[in-house]
Amino acid sequence: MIEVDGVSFAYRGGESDAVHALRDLDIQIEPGRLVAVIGHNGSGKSTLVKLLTAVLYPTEGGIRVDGVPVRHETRWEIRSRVSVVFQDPDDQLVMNRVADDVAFGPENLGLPREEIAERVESALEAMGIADISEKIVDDLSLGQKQRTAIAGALAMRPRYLILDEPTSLLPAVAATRLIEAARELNRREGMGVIHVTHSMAEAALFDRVIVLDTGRLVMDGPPSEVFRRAEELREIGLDVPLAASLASRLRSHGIPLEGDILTDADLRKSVFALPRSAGDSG
Amino acid sequence: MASGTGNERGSVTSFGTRQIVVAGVLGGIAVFLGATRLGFIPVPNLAGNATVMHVPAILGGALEGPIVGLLAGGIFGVFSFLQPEVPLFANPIIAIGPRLLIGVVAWAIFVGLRGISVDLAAAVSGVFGSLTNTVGVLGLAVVFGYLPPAAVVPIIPQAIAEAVLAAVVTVVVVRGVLLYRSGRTTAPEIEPDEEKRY
Amino acid sequence: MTDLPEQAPLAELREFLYSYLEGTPRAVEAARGVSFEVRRGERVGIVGPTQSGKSTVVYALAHLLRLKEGQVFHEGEDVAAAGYDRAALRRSVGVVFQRPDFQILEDVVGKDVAFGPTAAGVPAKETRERVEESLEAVGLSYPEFRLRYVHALSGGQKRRVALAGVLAMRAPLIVLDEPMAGLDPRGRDELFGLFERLREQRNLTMVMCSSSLADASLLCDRLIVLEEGRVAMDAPVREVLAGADRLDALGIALPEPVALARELRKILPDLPTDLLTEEELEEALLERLGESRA
Amino acid sequence: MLELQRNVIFGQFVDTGSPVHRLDVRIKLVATALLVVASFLVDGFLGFALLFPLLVVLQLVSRVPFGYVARGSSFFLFFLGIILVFQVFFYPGEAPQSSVLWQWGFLSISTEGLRFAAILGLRVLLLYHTTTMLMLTTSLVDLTNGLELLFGPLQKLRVPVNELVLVGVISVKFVPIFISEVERLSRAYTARGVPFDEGGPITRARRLGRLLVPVFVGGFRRADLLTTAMDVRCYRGGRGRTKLRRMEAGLTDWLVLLMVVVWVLAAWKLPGLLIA
Repeated sequence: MIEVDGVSFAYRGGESDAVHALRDLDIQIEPGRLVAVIGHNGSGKSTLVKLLTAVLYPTEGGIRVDGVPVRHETRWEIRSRVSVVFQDPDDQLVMNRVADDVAFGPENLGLPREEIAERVESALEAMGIADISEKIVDDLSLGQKQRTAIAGALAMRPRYLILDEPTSLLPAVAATRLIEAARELNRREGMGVIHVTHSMAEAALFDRVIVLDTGRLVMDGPPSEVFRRAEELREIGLDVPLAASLASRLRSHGIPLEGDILTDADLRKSVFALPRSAGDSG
Repeated sequence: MASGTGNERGSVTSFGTRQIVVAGVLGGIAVFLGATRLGFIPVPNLAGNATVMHVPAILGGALEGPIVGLLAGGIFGVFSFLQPEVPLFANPIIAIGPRLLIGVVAWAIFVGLRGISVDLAAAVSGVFGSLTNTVGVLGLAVVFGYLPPAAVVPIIPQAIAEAVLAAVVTVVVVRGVLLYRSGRTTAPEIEPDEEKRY
Repeated sequence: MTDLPEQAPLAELREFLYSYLEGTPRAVEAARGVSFEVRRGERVGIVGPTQSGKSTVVYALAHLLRLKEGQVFHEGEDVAAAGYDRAALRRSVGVVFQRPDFQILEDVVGKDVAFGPTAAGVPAKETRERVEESLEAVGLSYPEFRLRYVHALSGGQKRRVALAGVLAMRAPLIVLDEPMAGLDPRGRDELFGLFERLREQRNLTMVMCSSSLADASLLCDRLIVLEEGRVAMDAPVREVLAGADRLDALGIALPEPVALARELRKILPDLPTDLLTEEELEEALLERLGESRA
Repeated sequence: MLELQRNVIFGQFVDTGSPVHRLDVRIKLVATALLVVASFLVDGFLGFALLFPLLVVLQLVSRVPFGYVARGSSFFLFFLGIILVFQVFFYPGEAPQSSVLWQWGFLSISTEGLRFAAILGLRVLLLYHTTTMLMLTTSLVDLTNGLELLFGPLQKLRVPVNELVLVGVISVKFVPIFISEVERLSRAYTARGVPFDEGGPITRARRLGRLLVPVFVGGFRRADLLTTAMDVRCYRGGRGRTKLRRMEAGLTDWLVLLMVVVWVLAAWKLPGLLIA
């Protein structure tokens, strides 16, 4: 359980030119959940990530991870529970061969060799990059590098995996594959995934969506609920998945679509369930 | 030893993750300049080229302390031993020894003069960091018998060129890095009206 | 723009070949015979999966590669031929790179926009006028932004500064490498509006490469689809979108309306896929579902 | 246009899977060190004539294309040539008047000077080829693991071997990143009307200065990011770290080492014995 309790954070806090990145934030995240955090640039997403990994500490309020308060003295304990993958793999890969980079974290934990090997293998397997484990990082595509970075985080066997905009530099196809892999991990290993993004289509695939705007929590709930508030989302510079917005347009024209519609497949099922069209097109 | 993490800048002499990374990055720039030959600028003299490969060590010393300067200089030294652009660097003592001192000298001067003016401190540490390199290498070359003392004379223009280059680049980079760290958003008006282009 | 119907195309590639790291064990063939023309006033999008050679083609049009003779033409002239004035040519082609951080060369906004004109020897007074005009054209207020430090700008603002720097060169052809990559939805919307305005006001010829078919189809009139360094499709936007299945087979992510239409075709087989916007899809659906109205 | 990467061979790893690549890295390091020492000990044409076939064998067995090595070394060789000419003119030793072939002021050409320059050139070539081949045939990870293992005992003397090696790892990791950054920057400069590969030395120096500033400033920014990334991956210094890779030198490895030792000894001692 991650408990963010009344947290505020300001860069250069206390000075006249302090920048308030987060204001009075309350969030509880249960273990094993798929949570998307959305917000446009400058909404405080990245600051939240740094607070959850004990890179920064709150100016006000407190954070606990599985009951352990996030403080300077507990940072190693926190980081063994929470792993994070950043936007640009070039700035986080340390070693220059895939398997060795994935092993970097477990090596830091001082684990026995056999366990490191086993963790590396299963992390590579989970990200679908076992076949390139002996490749040199320079020779990889950006998508492969990002998978390597995620495998490196997985090898830490965290309770919570934070993905800090890992898809924003990737082409859409590679981004989709990455999200699929993250969902699969959650399903199979029960690991909590917190995905920071500004892609609404990606957020729609998660259990819960948290929306931040200028450092405040503005929405928090299942995607079906959050995306129903399309107008408010547009106001703060975010949009909604096309299927959701189209469904509400069609409904307003009197088409009786049933159920929560977030993805393309949802819309197809609802359209299929319509009395007449089903008969028309077989 | 393992003190200082991410966002704490430990004392100048600590040797933590940040020092390792910054020294590695600066060493990487030195290697990059050497391996791509970008760091060699043709100077009209017999030896042919002035180099800016020692500038990362100067910057490491000035901005991050003697340990980082020493390590960045060490990487430069090891590179020039492995890829000796001049035969005398095939001797590891000549290739590595003086380079270890570049950043330390730059640090001492930068810290000493910073109170007067950051630009001045950067320029002087650039010049003396550069001279540490030249004097150290040539001195050892004469001691080891690679060069007769007379051969030092034609290298003087190159040494001056290197010192000037190092001073200029150090001033500009120190300004850039300090500016980036300061978080300021707007520049002061600098140019007189008639020359203003923006 | 076409008062002379027989006028040579503004830019043209003929059987263009290019390899990176030629002569090393890591050589990569990026373009394997690409041919197409760009006419004045056109907006051409180059799309394709990663490693299909998009950026290479864009760099070739901007004369940023070591070119071989007989492959790249500007106004009908071979730009690799001996004696061709490439420096002058580069001034007539503006390039907006993928990451503004690598394009913005100065630390202060105004100074950076003035960089190109200054390098081209434009007098100070005219440069200043151009800086003001270009910053305003990209929606950045001149008095507010001219002295701003570049490092303190947002990603979207940096991109505008990069674009202003190119506009200040007054080049008739502008080449863009992934103009939308990495922007948040707000930044994208702003940039779309900006390109639309520039198109109306200046009749610029634009060539852009994009890994997002969605962006390219909204910004361009014509699309060239590359596959492994060759042209797979070259047609007006709607014609390309109509071939949604083929695009999907090439591994190109479809624009949201096209992808949704393709999904719905499983139950509505006559639904078209050459759709640009949500409104068009809505209309097409209403036409077919109208009778189900409650 | 700047195509930097084409001409860089330093730090490149060309994986041909040859027997040289498969050798235990510690053996490779020791063998390289032996050859480096040999380049100082051997002091005659005969000695070098004995050593150079070893380099030919190394080149052939490694299956790294010779043309690639030669092209990547062309700048180095050109420069070496110039320096050797310089060495001839400024021969530091005492040349007897009889051997002077040409003289003008303090510049002179003597047979001693020529011999000195030639030996120096051979020495540098030997050193350059061995260390270049070591890097071309060994991945960085193996290289660093090997160095850590070889120097591991020093850790007992409180020498931070692991940390020092990591500094080297990070340096080499960033070289290709800086190369692609500078290629992009130079494309931007070219596109904006300031091409790099044109103009005289002063113009080029000024442009280099402009180019370096963003590289350094960007480097400091990247260092901040990587420090954070290493922190969250629990890097707490070298102590207490364990290793994924294990190394075991086999019989072949020891035989190769023995061969190199014998070869170097022969090149060092045989010429003297032959003359005696």
